[in-house]
Amino acid sequence: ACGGDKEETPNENGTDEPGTNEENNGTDDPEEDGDTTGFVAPDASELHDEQVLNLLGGSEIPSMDTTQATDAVSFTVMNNVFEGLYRMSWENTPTPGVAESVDISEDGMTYTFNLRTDAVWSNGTPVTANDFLYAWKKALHQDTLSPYAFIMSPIKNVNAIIGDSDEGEDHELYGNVDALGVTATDEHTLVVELEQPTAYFLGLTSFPTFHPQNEAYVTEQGEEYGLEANTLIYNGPFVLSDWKHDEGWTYTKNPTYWDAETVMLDAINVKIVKEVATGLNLYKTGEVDRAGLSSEHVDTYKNDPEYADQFKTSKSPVLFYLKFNQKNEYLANLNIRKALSLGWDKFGLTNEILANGSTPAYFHVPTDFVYDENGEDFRAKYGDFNVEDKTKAAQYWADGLAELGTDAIEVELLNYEGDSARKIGEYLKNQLEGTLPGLTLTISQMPFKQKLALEDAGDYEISFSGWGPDYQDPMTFIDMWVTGGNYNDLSYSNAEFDKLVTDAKKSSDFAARWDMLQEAERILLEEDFAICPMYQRGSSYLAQPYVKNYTIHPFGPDVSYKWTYIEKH
Amino acid sequence: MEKILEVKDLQVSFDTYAGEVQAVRGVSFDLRKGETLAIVGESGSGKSVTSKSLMRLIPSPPGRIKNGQVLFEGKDLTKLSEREMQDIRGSEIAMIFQDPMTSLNPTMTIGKQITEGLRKHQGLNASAAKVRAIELLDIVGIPNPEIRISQYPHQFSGGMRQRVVIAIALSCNPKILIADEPTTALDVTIQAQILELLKDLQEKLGMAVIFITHDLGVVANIADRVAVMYAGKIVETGQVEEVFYNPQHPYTWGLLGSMPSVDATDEELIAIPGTPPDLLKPPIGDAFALRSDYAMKIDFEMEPPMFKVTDTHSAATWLLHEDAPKVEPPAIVKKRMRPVNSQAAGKKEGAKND
Amino acid sequence: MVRYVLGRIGFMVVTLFIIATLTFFLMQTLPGSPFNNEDKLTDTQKARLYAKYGLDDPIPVQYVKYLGEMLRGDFGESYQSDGRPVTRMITERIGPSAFIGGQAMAIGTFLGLLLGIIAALRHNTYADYGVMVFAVVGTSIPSFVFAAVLQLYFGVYLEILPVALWNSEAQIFEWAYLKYTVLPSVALAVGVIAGIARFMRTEMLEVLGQDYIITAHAKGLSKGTVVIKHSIRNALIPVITIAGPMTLGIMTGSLVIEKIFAVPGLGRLFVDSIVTNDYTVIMGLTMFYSALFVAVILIVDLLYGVIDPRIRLAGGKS
Amino acid sequence: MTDTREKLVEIKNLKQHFKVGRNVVKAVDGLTFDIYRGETIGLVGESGCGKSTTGRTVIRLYDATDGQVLFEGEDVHGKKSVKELKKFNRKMQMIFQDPYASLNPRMTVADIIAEGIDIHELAKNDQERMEKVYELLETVGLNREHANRFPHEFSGGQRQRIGIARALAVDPDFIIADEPISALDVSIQAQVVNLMKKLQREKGLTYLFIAHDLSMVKYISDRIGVMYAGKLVELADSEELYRNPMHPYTKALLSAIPLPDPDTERTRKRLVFDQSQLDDSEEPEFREVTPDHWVSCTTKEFEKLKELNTVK
Amino acid sequence: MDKNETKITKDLFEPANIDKNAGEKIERKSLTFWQDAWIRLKKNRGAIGGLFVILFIILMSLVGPYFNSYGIDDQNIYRKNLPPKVPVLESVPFLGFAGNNIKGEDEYAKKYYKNIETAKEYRELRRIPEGETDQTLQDIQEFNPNTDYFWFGTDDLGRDVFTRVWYGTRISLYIAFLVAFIDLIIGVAYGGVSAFYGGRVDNVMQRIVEILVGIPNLILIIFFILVLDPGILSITLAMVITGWVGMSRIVRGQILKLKEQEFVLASRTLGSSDSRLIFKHLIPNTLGPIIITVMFTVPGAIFFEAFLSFIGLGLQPPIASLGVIVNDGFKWMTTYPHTAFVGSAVISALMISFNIFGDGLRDALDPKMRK
Ligand SMILES: Nc1ncnc2c1ncn2[C@@H]1O[C@H](COP(=O)(O)OP(=O)(O)OP(=O)(O)O)[C@@H](O)[C@H]1O
Ligand SMILES: Nc1ncnc2c1ncn2[C@@H]1O[C@H](COP(=O)(O)OP(=O)(O)OP(=O)(O)O)[C@@H](O)[C@H]1O
Ligand SMILES: [Mg+2]
Ligand SMILES: [Mg+2]
Repeated sequence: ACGGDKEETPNENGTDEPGTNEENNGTDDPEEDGDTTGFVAPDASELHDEQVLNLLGGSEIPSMDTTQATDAVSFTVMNNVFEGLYRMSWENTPTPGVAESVDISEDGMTYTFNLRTDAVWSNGTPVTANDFLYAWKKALHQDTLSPYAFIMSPIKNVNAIIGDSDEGEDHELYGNVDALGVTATDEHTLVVELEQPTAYFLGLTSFPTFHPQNEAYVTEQGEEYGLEANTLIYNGPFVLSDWKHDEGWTYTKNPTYWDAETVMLDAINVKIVKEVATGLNLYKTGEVDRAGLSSEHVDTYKNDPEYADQFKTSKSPVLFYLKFNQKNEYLANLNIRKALSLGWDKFGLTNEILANGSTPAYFHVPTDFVYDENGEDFRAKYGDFNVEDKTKAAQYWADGLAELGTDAIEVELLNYEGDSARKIGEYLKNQLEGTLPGLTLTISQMPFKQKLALEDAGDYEISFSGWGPDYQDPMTFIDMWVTGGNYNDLSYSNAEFDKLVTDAKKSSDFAARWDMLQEAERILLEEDFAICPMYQRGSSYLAQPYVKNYTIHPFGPDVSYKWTYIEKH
Repeated sequence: MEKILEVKDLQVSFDTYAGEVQAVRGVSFDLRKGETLAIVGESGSGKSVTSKSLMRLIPSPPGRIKNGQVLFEGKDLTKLSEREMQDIRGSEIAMIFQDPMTSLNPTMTIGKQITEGLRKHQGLNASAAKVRAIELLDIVGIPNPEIRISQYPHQFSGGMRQRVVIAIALSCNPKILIADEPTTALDVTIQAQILELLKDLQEKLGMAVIFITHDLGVVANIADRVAVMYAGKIVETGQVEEVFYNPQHPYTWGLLGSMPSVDATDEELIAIPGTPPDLLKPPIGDAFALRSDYAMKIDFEMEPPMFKVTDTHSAATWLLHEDAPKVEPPAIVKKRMRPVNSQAAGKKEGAKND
Repeated sequence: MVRYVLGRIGFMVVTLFIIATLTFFLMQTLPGSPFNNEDKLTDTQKARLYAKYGLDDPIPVQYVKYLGEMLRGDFGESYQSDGRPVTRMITERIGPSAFIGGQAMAIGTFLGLLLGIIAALRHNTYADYGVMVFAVVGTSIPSFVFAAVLQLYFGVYLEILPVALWNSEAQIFEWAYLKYTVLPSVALAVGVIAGIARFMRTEMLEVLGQDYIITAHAKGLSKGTVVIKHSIRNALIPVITIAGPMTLGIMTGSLVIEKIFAVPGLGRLFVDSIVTNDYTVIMGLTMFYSALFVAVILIVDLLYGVIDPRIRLAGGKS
Repeated sequence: MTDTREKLVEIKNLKQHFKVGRNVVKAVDGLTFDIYRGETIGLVGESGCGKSTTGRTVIRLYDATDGQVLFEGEDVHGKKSVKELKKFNRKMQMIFQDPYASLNPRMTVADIIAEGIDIHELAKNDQERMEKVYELLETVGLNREHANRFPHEFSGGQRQRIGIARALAVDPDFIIADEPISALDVSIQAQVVNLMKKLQREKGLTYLFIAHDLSMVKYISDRIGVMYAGKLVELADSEELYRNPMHPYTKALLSAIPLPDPDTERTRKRLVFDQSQLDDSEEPEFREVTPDHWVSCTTKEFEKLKELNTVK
Repeated sequence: MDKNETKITKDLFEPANIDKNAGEKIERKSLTFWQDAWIRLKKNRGAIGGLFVILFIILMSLVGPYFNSYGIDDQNIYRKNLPPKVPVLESVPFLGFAGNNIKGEDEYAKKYYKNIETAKEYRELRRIPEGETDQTLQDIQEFNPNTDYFWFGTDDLGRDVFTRVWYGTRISLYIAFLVAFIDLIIGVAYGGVSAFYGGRVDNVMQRIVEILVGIPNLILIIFFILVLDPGILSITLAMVITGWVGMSRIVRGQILKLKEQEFVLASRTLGSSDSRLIFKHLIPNTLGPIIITVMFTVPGAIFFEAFLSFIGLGLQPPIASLGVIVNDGFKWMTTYPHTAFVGSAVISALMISFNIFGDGLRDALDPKMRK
């Protein structure tokens, strides 16, 4: 599954770091505490009488139409009230959802899903293969094109239909959703043909864009569909029983869910609170069971015995880094980039400034994100790149200046808006200017949208950016930087790197592909210093210990409540 | 004659940033039933402060009555409680102010403003008070009182407003009416009407009036007796004829001489030179001495006492001291002087009291 | 009178039209697109989304369309909450904002007037100084500081009032509903109390020095009567001038309070829409606020007439 | 007699209408009279009858709605260059009513008085300018120490004299005095009136003296005009006007002036003016009933007045 | 009567020779309007206190940042969030200058021991043997709890709050005065022109103002900051965009009133030009209300800038205003209250002083208060 806009949304409420929409209050923070792995249904005696979970939400649900949603809040809600063919388990592996099983062809190009017959919508109608076909085509149709349509691109003809093929809109299949490589052979069988073998496809089907929609119901509701709790029907573990805009929403257990007996929570109340301090105060007064912390609070709670069993930190596969735009004559110089990469204290940044479980990043593909067949982390091979070293940095700097024939350089750092981004910017400026004589780093803080617009236009020098995975594969990080790539606004180009990426995309040999991607990452960082990884995001929060099995996913929709329960307390 | 009000050595001061302003510095006079006493004097001489003090309406702070008694039918008003004073105001003693434009509440119908006092002092109910208010408006000569009563002050002209103010003052049949320059802001023709009205009403209702003005013409018109104030003191007092036809104080001379008489055009008017003294530091001796052509050395050393000219007429000037040289008043004043038959004045008063 | 009101309404419409135009073109200058995951979209996809929302029309065309729809009370649909009509989003959130704002205004005006009157009547005494100190401090300390302190003290420390949140489930004047409104209203009201108290004091002092007050005293009315019947009403007239803008300040300024107390109101929607470039919502809210603004100004003017008969009959000439 | 007098100012059918909202206030509505060199002409009338407006329109503080003001035969109104206007400004000056409002509180007395000198560049240097100021101060009975003080330090009478000094600074021929003494205390009024008389004697000034205090007007004026509702109702030699008022309004006005004489006051009869006393059969016109005695009247009234006065 | 009762003798009745002109003499010392106002102001103890505080703060904003060796951006994150500690005063327990945190622990010592741990951790992570060192280790070890004194403590990047607060004050004052100044220029010009020319000009100009006032100003300001980048200038301009209206109204009201005053008419009869009328007569007499308005604009702008910081539209680093500092400190308030406290104290002191001083000034300049 592939996370939404895990990266850089502005952080309007002062959480610790430039975060994402869903990250605001730690409602949806990934956690590492052992209680999510190895799910064993609890004994009834362990259950608290009232199976109600109280949570904070960072924002209003922007959309409840799976084909239109783009944000983590929506995805999370959808993940709990709808269900796709597969669902991400508490162990972050794909488990059967509406599909009871799947047959994968030898060549890995055709998936035949067998839908379970007891899956029904909350209005009683069965969930059928057509519901999927309808929703998917809707997502790809020009009139209702999903901003997330690209996530379907592993499926045959998707790129052509949405105009993302080499021929673009000239492709003969452009706009023709009927050419989609998916067929509903009967009510309960869905055959999906892929463009090329895609290892992570099964997981991908849990992503909300792949969720089904009931055509009859949607048509009946028309414009109103998805706007209110009662203009929706559900097929997931919960239904949205109440949705008060900007105030909060309530899930209640869905009695018609095929796996209802697994679901233990009766209700989940989510209240929208944007101010971290307010959320914390609500937590302290027992109004909510979880609350995110920003770094200023970490010191207070980390070592406070009263909160010893409630303070938690976690790490997610979201990476923050500096982009060096090589259109800039100084940044085109390798030595300058090296100096800027090595000349500041990453340890200090994560240890002192963020202090929330974030770790210094000496890599592009995050740790604890992807593993090879033997379960070995992608990182294991090369370990750390670009470890800071101010002495060396100063040397590179001097060399770079000599090459450029100047003794002073002024560059601008494009930064996120928000307090913690501001702090990071100030820190970088101070660190780099201290290490690299002659450097003037100016900082320009921009609202998120404007920052994106500038980046998109390549109109920046250095930019503090972040990226979260769309799917569980190193490629989601690596292929950003191919020459002319959609997200490569660095003007970075390395033929060798490009070749490795292209080859890896075509390769069906897992090990070889792995090597190629690792090599590409090495080139990107160690040779070209194209970007400067800063840190892998962590977060800290307070959570009541009696909340068990609060399942957090590193990508895709953030949380599943399907297995969560309240322990006796 | 029965004294209805007796003021004894009234002293009023204001505590200001700059220091103590001694606005009234020992004023004594009395008022008899049914008569009209006019107080004249230069601007700032303490006329208004005196009159407000009688009603205990001096804003305090900064003002305070330092000394003196105000005996109204034997009661010393300066000693009464605020509550008791409220019962006197409006019902026993009423007051009219100079500016009809500002002395009515702009956001209240004039009917309400008239009936307020009636309801408080005479315990009338709303409808009875209204009937009486209409009657009062009629008395002061406002046409269509039934309609006018529910209008607001801004719908009235200046003269009409002053009539309304008079109606308010008269509403409870007060024994004393204090009118502080009630016509200064009005046109002469309207002034004349208001004066007629006041005289008329006084005759009908038999109240005593203290009339404050600096227009000697008005004094001549309305007063039975006159008190001339200068720098917080009364410097001359007497029957109106006595003061106009036989003035004794140089300041009174100055006042009279500064007005052209009807028939004379060529003679120079008397211009009193200089400016009135600063009451922050009142001069020692005769406060007028500095501006007087007749100043003597003693004027700068000692304050003149009130010298009696006749039983009813006295003036505070050393010129009346036996040792003082005889001086001639200025020509323009002298021309007016003539022997006064104080008998005549008394007679007129007697006639009024019938 | 009717003619006057009609004239004013006409002018209101013109004002709103100009504001609409102004905001529309200002909006065009905002960088960035309204689409959420813009960075993940290819250029063609973006182009398609633009086409879908009509954003690729020439600006004059968009403008005319916008005006046309606005006249029908339609402010379009939110980009962020896909397809949700802006008008509906606004109406959903008016309640809490209006309740808190109204309550704050009510508390603020009442206490402000009371304090102002007391200060004026006790001019140059400790009561007066006390009110003045409160007024200066009240206008000097930002409302968010008050809000945070109130939340910590009454919510976390004393636990007698909810820390934050809202209960739209409850009946509007039940305690279950009201208790959530207390702290935000009080936090908002502090500034109002201070501002009005200060102004009222000045006006009362002014009025108390007027001739008609002396006249009223000369009638023998008691102090209380003079204050209540003669002074307050006259002192109120100028106070109304600031009460109008203050109401609006509260309506627009409540965004900080709404954020701190997690109130599902308009202020929060406004901040969100700005952060996410949700054009239609920004425009809708701006027009809504502007209309409110202009309406309040009109109401204040009409209120003048009620309180001040001079204006009522002069036909509202100011 | 008429022949020897030189007309300094001729006012012809002067009108000044103000727009107030939708209404038009006819503040001055067709005035015609002449002012002769060296005389003082008084203008009286009730408040709001247009006296000040007349004065201000004559000196072109307001642009006339209609009519002409000829000064030494030249029209003051109508298109004028800055230079031409300045010429009038030197010859015509004004003294104002309110001694508190008529002096700029932020300027020293010297600067106030010298303003005309500065504008018309009448002094070659600073020293000459100050000399002139001192001279003017002495002329109005103040002394040179006063030059550097500010208006608020002076009493009303002193301020009024400063105002006069300011007007005199440009050596005018004609001075419009708009109620110069109304705001002053009785005892102080004489200061100003005496001064004005003295100046007229010494400098041959011509005055338009506006007031509502008839006794003072009579004292100072050679001729008096009585205004009512924007129109002149009577104009005559002052003695003549007093002795023989013809218009009912003038009669009422005269009867209303309080005189500082208790005996006369007690016996006087007040007349009340009532619009209905007038003949409204036709528009009244301004006619000369006896030589130099003008009254606004209808033909009928005119005949009657003529008769009455010739019989006498 | 007089204390020393003089004997009445005949010679006392001789005419006194008094100077006829003495009556015209003015006894009191000559005072200009401003001197007079100053005397009045001086008597108002509150206002003088306010003025004193304002001047003190202005002075500190100019020299405060140079009082110690720390620069405004001398970061060392390994000494962050230290509470205030002042030599000498540290030994007076209740003053709160002993470097103790809100729990009363010696934060300086705590930080020292924590840094020893951090250094160890870092050595392990980087595999730096004991005895060797690098820049980061030096940074960690730089802080010395015995010799380092931070008078107002340090902030979250280990910068000296004393230095920063005064620097922030300087920026805030700068913005505020700039706003006041631009408001003044536009407001006076607009209000002046509108009132002076009156009639149709006034009508049109006032309609424009009405429209401007019809737009909720917060919205306008936010717009403006979004369109421009949030810097000193754009924040200033944003505040000015509707801010001048207040000034223009005051000026217009005053000039409309003054225009009809007789001294202005007098000047016109003397033939003065428009510019003379404006600069000699109208403006000087409007100065009082103008100054008072400025006095209230300044704290308003400081306040508003702080508000903008709070909603995230504040200044960009490295520029820090008081608003930015307080807003930053505000987040730490429950743990490290010192930054928020010091910053708020300065803002509040400024606001209160300006308000009190403004009130005093109004009393001193308001002609109604003059006799
Ligand atoms: N509230 C006050 N504070 C300070 N001084 C005052 C106050 N009221 C009056 N005075 C002073 O008292 C003195 C007398 O004033 P008062 O009003 O009685 O004069 P007046 O004779 O009525 O003058 P006018 O003819 O102008 O009405 C003046 O010097 C005045 O300045
Ligand atoms: N600038 C103006 N705009 C509108 N109306 C005016 C203006 N100036 C004067 N008026 C009106 O014109 C009429 C005549 O006013 P004017 O001031 O000339 O009277 P006045 O005889 O001088 O009265 P007063 O004795 O009170 O000074 C009044 O009704 C007044 O309201
Ligand atoms: Mg008085
Ligand atoms: Mg006039």
